Amino acid sequence: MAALDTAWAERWLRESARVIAEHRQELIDLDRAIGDGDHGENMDRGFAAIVAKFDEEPPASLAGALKMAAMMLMSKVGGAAGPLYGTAFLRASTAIGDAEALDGPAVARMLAAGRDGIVARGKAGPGDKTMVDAWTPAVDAAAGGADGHAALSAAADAAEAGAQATKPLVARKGRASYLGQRSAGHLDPGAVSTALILRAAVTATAEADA
Amino acid sequence: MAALDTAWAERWLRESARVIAEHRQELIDLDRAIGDGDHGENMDRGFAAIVAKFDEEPPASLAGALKMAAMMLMSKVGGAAGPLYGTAFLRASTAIGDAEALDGPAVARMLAAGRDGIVARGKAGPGDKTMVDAWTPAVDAAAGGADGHAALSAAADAAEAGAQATKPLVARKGRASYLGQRSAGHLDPGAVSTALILRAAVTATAEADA
Amino acid sequence: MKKLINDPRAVVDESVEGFGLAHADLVRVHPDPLFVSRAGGAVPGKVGLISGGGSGHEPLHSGYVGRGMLDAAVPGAVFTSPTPDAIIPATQAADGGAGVVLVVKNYTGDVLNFETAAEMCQAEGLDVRTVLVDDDVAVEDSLYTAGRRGVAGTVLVEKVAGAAAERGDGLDEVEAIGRKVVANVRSMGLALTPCTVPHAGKTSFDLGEDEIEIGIGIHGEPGRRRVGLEPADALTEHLLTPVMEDLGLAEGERVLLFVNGMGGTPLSELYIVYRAAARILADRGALVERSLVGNYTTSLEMQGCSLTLLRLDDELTALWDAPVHTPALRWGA
Amino acid sequence: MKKLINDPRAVVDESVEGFGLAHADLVRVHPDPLFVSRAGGAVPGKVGLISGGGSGHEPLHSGYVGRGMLDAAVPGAVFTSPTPDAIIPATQAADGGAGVVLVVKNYTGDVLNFETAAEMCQAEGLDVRTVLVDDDVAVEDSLYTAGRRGVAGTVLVEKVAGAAAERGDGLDEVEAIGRKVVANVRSMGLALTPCTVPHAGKTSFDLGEDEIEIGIGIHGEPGRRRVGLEPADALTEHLLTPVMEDLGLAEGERVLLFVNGMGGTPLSELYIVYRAAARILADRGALVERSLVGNYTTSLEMQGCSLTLLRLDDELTALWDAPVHTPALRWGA
Ligand SMILES: Nc1ncnc2c1ncn2[C@@H]1O[C@H](COP(=O)(O)OP(=O)(O)O)[C@@H](O)[C@H]1O
Ligand SMILES: Nc1ncnc2c1ncn2[C@@H]1O[C@H](COP(=O)(O)OP(=O)(O)O)[C@@H](O)[C@H]1O
Ligand SMILES: [Mg+2]
Ligand SMILES: [Mg+2]
Ligand SMILES: [Mg+2]
Ligand SMILES: [Mg+2]
Repeated sequence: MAALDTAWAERWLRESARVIAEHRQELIDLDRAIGDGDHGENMDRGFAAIVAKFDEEPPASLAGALKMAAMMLMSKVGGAAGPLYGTAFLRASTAIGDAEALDGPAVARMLAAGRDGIVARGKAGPGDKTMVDAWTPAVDAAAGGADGHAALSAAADAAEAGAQATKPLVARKGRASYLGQRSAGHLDPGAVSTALILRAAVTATAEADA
Repeated sequence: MAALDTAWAERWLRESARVIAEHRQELIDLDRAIGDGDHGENMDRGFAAIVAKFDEEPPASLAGALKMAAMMLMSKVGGAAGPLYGTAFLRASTAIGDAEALDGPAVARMLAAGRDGIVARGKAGPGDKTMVDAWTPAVDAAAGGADGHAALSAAADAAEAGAQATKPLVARKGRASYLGQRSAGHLDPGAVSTALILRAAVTATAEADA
Repeated sequence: MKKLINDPRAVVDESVEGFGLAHADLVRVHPDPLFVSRAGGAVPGKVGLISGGGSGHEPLHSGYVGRGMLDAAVPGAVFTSPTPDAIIPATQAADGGAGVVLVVKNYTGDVLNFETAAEMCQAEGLDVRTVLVDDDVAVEDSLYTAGRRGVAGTVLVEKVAGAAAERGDGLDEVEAIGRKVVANVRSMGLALTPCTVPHAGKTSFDLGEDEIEIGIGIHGEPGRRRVGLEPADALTEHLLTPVMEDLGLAEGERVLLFVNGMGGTPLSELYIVYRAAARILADRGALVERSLVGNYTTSLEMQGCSLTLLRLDDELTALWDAPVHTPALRWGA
Repeated sequence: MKKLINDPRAVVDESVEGFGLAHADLVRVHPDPLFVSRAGGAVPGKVGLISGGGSGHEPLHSGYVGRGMLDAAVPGAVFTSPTPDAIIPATQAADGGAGVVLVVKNYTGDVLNFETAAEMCQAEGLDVRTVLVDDDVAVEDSLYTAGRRGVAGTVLVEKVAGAAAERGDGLDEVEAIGRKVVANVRSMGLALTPCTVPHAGKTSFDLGEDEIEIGIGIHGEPGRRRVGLEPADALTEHLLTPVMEDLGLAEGERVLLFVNGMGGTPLSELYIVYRAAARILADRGALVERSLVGNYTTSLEMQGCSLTLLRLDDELTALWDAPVHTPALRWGA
């Protein structure tokens, strides 16, 4: 298991870009069902921009990597998800400060800061059928992690369960809320992309060339 | 066999209205294939107007019946067919003059006058894939008719054959000419409606209540 | 067939009625026989300008009734030329005592019906001239066809001749200006989808999911040939090359570039086509001095577009720029 | 998916480029980050007015840049809010020294991105106000939703606030006029067909041959309910009744009636809807004093329409009538 350092952060974001690209159509289809069908395209554009940025200028620090990601997400994704993920990564970056590597509690703090940023901007609560429903259980699960890897694993598992649990919910925030009862029976696309990104964080804990 | 008098003319035009209405969709489909799909609708509107006019004001003479028909066709059909059929019936009416009933030669003169009117207005020749290709053989066939009924029967048969013969032709007049070679392989809608109208003239020779 | 209509046979009457209600400051609708005239009536001493044709091409022609353009318009049934009984009163309503010019698109039906109406008006002592528009280069002009069709270039004829009439030109001059536009305007169109005439209830032709029809008219007639899906830049070239060639466009010449939507194509796509056309023209050394982009001569809900070029000189440019105040085209007023 | 496009990902860039070429006399296109401003730049001393949002609603918003309306517009990706890195320079370009009003349609994405941009502009010392448009009565406004959406009423907000800015009103006044329009405008829409976002390549929702979606937004979102095929008169009633009710329209009140096409519906059908709406309003004793009919706030090639009512008083009427000179709306100039 590699340390959760700058190289890990870069691997995390590159792996996120890969899985988002892989699931682009799935995210589009989920958003088509209860939104406007752009979530996969928007996220793919934003994460591709992060990769391009990293290729050009590799991140110098852990917090720096997340901040660069925040800026690219803010300026390239657009829609609701852009400012929300952008804020999450910005707050996460600030929470990390100048730490060179993350242990269990630091992972939990980072995720909590990200979630709090999303809630501050978007004002959604648990059960509103948004990405908050993946972030919140992830934050809770990470809190008990023995080390950084365990915290991330628990968070990713919880985010995936949280995303699946959005299915029966009636949306109360975002575009899906316009559908009223008709929004029930579909997964929330932002919760699904959150789960993908947190799973990527776990995958990235494997050594680069292992 | 009834005389080809005013009552016959009225029966002819009413019967034409009936068969045109019956074949409305077929004429639309033929015109859809090589034109703009309105021939059945236009002809149906025009002949329905003739019937409405006759219901309100029965024709007083043979020539008068055809002139009333000409006026209604001119003002209600529109498109290419309206002025062409309108002119045909107007010239036919003039050719009849004050005759009270038509014999063979009179039928031939009437049809020739109608055809000449169409050619004068539309400038199409035989083989251009227009209604002229039904009218011209009809006029030729009527010339040999022993009496009015025989002349009409021969004309209707010839018009039907003429209409069928338009199928392989490449249109050189009217909207179908825009298609060039692609107009071949379809019947000309105006030739088909001509055949229907001339057949109605034969049907109308049966006594009204026979 | 899904349409925002009531009775398929009442489509034209109801639509023109709504048009009259929405633009009561500009136009007057005469219901039976149906025609549209300027709200203020004929302008005394001014040459009258009218046009008409089958409906389904909105805003053509009724949308162009108003100051600086038409005095009256005669909408026929959908895709069907109007009849003389409507054209005649429209011509009379447009007559301010200086004669009337009829702008007629070259289709057998329109030609025959307007010809009949013109003869009858002449017989009543009204001086009537006809300007026949035949700008569609998709159709070969030869003795063996009905000649070229009139398509979107008609809007430019109506605008320029309307401006000439409005500034006080006489009957000969307005007719001559109309013919000058016709001599210098060429168009060609394509369809991505067919359209459905309300009373027919079926599409005007069948087109596969991966086929594009090139050289269509504006009545849902099939075109000259089909191609597969191609990018907008390539499709633009298919349209613009024959238009430029037929016009004999030389380097350094000035043109008006008109990208017309067929009714169902979003404006954003028309601008992509405009961009492609502007680049091709720049490569040729032509100067695009005026432009028009939008749904000005449509075929119901058809998706597709046409390209029109008008060769400009100072006179045509000035008449194009002159004020116009109609429901569908308005500037300087 | 058949569209007049090249690369699905280049649709917005190429379309806005073409738009800039076609209207070079009125607008300037800034390619990266993408925004559109008036050709002449900010007007010194005038309050700036800008708007923006996802693309696919053309002519909204770029088509309304020009004298008497917007100073700048920010087009995002198709149906996706633009980002602060484009909104910020657009806001700066619109600033003539008297502050800038942002017209924002109420969608989470637009609100968040414009909010971020506004904060950053404020931090740089630029006085920025936001007018949030939420005219869509199809969405229940409650604590439990994202609130009402902004739809076609946005055009009226931009026109009226733009006229106020142009006549020299201060920042507070322009903001107040914008809010006054918002308080008096309501809309509702329906779709006959869905639309296809170019990069998605699939229709935004599925709709049967005999189904109509009532209460749609302008992003191809599904609506609140489906009905079967109904005549235009009945469909108009489905839209207009909630609009009138929500507005609390009383007998004798004056309104502007706006029939907006979703992009793929022919103008002739919009006039049939206008006729039906005008009759219903007449029955209610409302006075239709101004009208607007056409494709002004679209959803790509969607077939359908929306109805908007704006309650008028003398002030709003005068600002509506004031000269406007933009690519998509023009009068008095
Ligand atoms: N107020 C909110 N708070 C948290 N998340 C939200 C909020 N509104 C929307 N979202 C998330 O954003 C996702 C949609 O993102 P996206 O499709 O990119 O934006 P848009 O809805 O503007 O098209 C939703 O699935 C949801 O998870
Ligand atoms: N120049 C012409 N001479 C004779 N008949 C013609 C001519 N042009 C067209 N037609 C006839 O008119 C028919 C089409 O009529 P219709 O569909 O009512 O008119 P339109 O073509 O204006 O839609 C054609 O099938 C053809 O028979
Ligand atoms: Mg979305
Ligand atoms: Mg026809
Ligand atoms: Mg026709
Ligand atoms: Mg979106």
